[in-house]
Amino acid sequence: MNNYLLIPFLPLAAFLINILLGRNFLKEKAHWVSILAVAGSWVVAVMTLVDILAGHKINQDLYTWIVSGNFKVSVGFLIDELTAVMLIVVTTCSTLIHIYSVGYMHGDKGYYRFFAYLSLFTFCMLMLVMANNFLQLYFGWEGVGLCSYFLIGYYFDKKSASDAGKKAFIVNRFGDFGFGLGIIMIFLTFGTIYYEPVFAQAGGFANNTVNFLGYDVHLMTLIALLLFCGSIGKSAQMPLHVWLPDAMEGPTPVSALIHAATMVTAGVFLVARCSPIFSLSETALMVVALTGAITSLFAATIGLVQNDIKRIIAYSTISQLGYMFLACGVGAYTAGVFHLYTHAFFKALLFLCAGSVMHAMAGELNLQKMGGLKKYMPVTYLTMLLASLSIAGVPGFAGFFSKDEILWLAYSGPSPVGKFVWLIGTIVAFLTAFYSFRLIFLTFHGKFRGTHEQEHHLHESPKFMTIPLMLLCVGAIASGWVGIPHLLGGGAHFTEFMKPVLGHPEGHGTHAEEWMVMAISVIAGFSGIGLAYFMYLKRADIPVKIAQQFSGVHRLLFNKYYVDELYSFLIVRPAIWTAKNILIGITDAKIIEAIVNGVPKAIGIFSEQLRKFQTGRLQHYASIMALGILIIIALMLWR
Amino acid sequence: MVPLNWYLMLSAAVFMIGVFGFLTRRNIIIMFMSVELMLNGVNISLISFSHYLQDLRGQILVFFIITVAAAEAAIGLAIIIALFRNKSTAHVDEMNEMKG
Amino acid sequence: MNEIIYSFIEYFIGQVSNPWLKMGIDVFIILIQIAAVVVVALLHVAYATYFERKVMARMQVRIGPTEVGPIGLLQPFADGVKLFFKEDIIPANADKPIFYLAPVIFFASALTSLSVLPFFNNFAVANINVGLLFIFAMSSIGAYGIVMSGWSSDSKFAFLGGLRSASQVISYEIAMGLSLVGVMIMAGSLNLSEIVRAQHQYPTGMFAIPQFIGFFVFLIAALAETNRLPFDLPEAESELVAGYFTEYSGFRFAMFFLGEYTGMLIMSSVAALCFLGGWTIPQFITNALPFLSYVPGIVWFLLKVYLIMFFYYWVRSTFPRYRYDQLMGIGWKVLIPLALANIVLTAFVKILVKGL
Amino acid sequence: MLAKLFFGYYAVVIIFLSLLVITRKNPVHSVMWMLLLFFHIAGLYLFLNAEFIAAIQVIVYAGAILVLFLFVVLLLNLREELQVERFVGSWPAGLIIAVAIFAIVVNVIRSFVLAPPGKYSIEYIKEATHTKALGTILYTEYLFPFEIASLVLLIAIIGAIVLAKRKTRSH
Repeated sequence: MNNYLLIPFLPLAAFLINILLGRNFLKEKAHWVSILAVAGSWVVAVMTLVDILAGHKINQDLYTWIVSGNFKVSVGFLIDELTAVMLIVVTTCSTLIHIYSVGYMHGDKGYYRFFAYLSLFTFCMLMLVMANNFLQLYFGWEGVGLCSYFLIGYYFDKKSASDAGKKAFIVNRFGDFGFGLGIIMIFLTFGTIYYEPVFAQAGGFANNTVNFLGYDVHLMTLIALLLFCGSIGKSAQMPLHVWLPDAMEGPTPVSALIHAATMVTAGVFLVARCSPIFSLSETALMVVALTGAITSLFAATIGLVQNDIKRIIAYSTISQLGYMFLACGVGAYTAGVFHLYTHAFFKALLFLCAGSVMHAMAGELNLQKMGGLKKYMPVTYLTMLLASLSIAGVPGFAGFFSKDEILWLAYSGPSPVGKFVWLIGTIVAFLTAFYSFRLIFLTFHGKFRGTHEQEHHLHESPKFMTIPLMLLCVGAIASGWVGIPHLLGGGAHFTEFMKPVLGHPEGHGTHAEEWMVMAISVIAGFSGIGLAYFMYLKRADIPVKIAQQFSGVHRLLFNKYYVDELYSFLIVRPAIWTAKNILIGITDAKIIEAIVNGVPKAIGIFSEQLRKFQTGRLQHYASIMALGILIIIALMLWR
Repeated sequence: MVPLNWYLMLSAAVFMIGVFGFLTRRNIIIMFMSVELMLNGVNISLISFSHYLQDLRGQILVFFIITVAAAEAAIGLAIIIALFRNKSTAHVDEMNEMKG
Repeated sequence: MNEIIYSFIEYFIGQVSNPWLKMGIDVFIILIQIAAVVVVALLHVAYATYFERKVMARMQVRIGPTEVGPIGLLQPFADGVKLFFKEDIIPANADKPIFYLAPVIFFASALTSLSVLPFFNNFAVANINVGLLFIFAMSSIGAYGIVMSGWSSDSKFAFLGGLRSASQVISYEIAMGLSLVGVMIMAGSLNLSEIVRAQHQYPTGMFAIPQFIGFFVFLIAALAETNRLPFDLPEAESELVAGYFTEYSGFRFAMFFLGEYTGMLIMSSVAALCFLGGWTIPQFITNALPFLSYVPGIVWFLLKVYLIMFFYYWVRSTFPRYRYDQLMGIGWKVLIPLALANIVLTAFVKILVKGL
Repeated sequence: MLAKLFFGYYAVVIIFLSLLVITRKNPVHSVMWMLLLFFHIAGLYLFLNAEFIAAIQVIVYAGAILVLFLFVVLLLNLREELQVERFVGSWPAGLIIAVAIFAIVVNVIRSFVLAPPGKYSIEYIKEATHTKALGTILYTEYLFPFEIASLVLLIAIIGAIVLAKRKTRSH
């Protein structure tokens, strides 16, 4: 049962092979290495899942990484139910998106590089989820961040792309700073950073406080919130969400894999992984729930009015991630992970479909210039429609089950903010359905609004792209069937499966209430779809009118609540001003340069005198050496 | 029984003469020979220590010193030959190009 | 030997108790031994020249010296007398102290080596534990005599001869030393008497058979070490007149001459001691022919020494002279690797086969 | 008494020869005095029961290293050497430094205490023979330094050849 090691190291091998040999030897065949490696990982991951289902659990140290005093970290792997699910999500999405990329990236000049990075990303992500200690988790965490940076800035000759990469990187630093502090706090508190002892001992520290700047802070709350900082950054929650929409500058497979299905969900994974810590702090859970709820509402409202097809999906991702945090925040970690799992499929599918549309539109992203693509690209249309139905929570689709479970647990759970977040969740469900179908209707229905040239160019994507679409579509529909709730006659297998790791909140609602919650969310979904149908297919003039009527609100939403501008005003510009006027103007010019120029000048003057000692005569040097020995011996004698 | 001090004095004297020769002679070969003198001075003290402390490690050290002296002589004399070929002199005070 | 002399002295002057007197007697005994060895060895050297002339003559279908004494037996003495009375010429620009010293160094180093050779059982002037090394040391000192004579004569021929000789001696000394390491490993000692005894215990009775590579290398290196043909480049008549002793005449020349033949004698003795069993004969021979064990050891020793001397003459009269680069090539590229291989082989066999 | 006499002889001769070595005008004479000096040092080693080292001293130092010196001396121009000043101008400084080092070392020597003797007693060495005793330590305890010494020699050979090789005119 050691072959689980293949899971992370196959992609690593693929990365090494591609990066070393890709440019000169593999060239157009670079994808084979990566695809085979990742597919191999997938096979092993499935085998591992079977093993986990059989009740095994792996926790093994592989190699001692750092030993410093009592700080000891090794490269080790912990595979339990949560990890197994994440492995399936990561390897499945990764494999399909690798295959999709063959078609999408065809003919690109950095072909081998793209696949190398994708494989490296897969490796890092797998290291992240398979870690058995926080430092290795952090390694994977930063590794995926690095790959994300590489891949957002993949078209590095494009300024907006490289800027977006830097933005993602820098914004993530804010979150990771907190995360790092959190790990340090964990080490200080528990004396170890291995999951098992930490979680086992966490209960013993439930009521401890720590003095911070004169305030007594609840220890577990502090740790949980610091860890949550990392989650906020990585999972693009308020207020660090700004990088994710910009990250859409990367190639679409990257958006699908990294910025929808896997990396951004690492934050949720972290919260779920640390559920024993989070559960000890009501405050932290509340913060998580409210952050998730507000982010999901906030992002959903922005998504209503955007015109960039990928950005809409990006905001949708932020919103859905908010959903997952909402679930975690009310203690329903299983529901959050369940949503993570279903979301990975339909959101990856949405992105890939958007990529397919872009492929057909020759890179055009604006919704207003599309329309009527249905007849040109039926496969893309159908799969995207199914994915949208799933995200809108139409009964029977994957999204329905996970979303319903979240809402029900929020409603019935013990959390003090449960009812409030349930309300927001239901509103978001409505908004989600609305903007998703706005996207569908504007893109695929009606008349084509682009140029004649573009219309001529329209075509269905190649097989390499459509087959992954269809496969993901199966996931988008069926992946939820493992978690059909008892109410609908299912077994809630997913919840049962995850219970040993994540626990399950004690709901206290009746069946009637449960039916009601489900009905409300379904109604919200259907009314969103219906409204979109009415506004964008039946009466296409209404949106314009509304936009004019509420021009202030529309402008606010269209400009994403001016968050970027706010940050620019509050952080970026003061920082630049300080750098320019104080650091460059005073520190650099007046102080550092004076030192830098003064030192060599002084050395010059000094050495002008000193060089006279360099007579070039061997014996003079030897004499001075002998004199030195003499002095040393004399000093040792008569100290 | 000769006191160990005497040997050490002798060793120091030979070493000192070597130092003196190295610091004062102009001929580079004599300087080199002075270095050998110094090594021999040290060897004397090591051997006598070895004898008086009844510990063979001193002699091992001498063995290595002789080995290294052989290597050093080979390299050093090769350098001298190369120098002489370029400068046509064996006097160190005439080789002072490396001055500041 | 020493005991006999002691008993003689005690017979004449009674028990010796004064330590100073005892030391004086010891010194006296040593001096007698030295004198005996030097006189006998020089006599052998003298007759080695005669032997050489006879052997060479026979090989060249001549008869050699016959005039002085019966079948020319007094010829060496006639030569000695002639050289002794020749005029001693010193070149004008010679470095005189060194010119005087060079033949002395050469001759003395050769004679000193005699002191550690065990000629027969329990007889050596100095039975020291590092006897073999001592012989190496002395033979390397001999190089000084050659170089100094060549340099101090202030003559091109002598100088070239001296340089050639020095590099030749240094180079071949390595091969010679390495060729004897095999013997040292097998005997487990550097003491020549011990080496002979070890050979006597050994089944084959002499190390020449298991150490045939070493023996071969040693014989060739010995030729070069003593500047004999075909490696006599330092004194190649057709190139350098007479090499390093071109400018010497009279008695100083005689010292070089004697030194060279003494060196030959020593090399032959070392070969006899280290490879041919010295004063012993193999045990299987004495088992088969027991009467041979009554023959004194010195006889066997001299037989072996003269056998090797004969080999020297034989080589001299049959081989042409090598070119200088060929000489160096043989030394560094053939003999030293061979000797090293021999060491490795011997060491392996010694480790793998216990009790060898 | 006899031992002290012997030592006195050796000490006086060694110091005297050392002085001769560094003061001779003619390097060839220096080499000859050095040869004699090495013999005396070897004698001193014999006196200290280090017969193997004494033999090595003669074979390696006198027989190899010094011959190399002699070689190089002979290759250089000696006629000019005999005409010029033998010491550098600042020789009194060298003298002072050397004497000061000597004085300070003597000062150190005066106050030292002998450590307890080790396990290689004179009887043991006589029993096992000096060479064997030395070889046993050299090939067990000091095997690694010994191997390194062989490497040093190899490098020295190569280095000497490279350095002293005449540059060919072809390029």
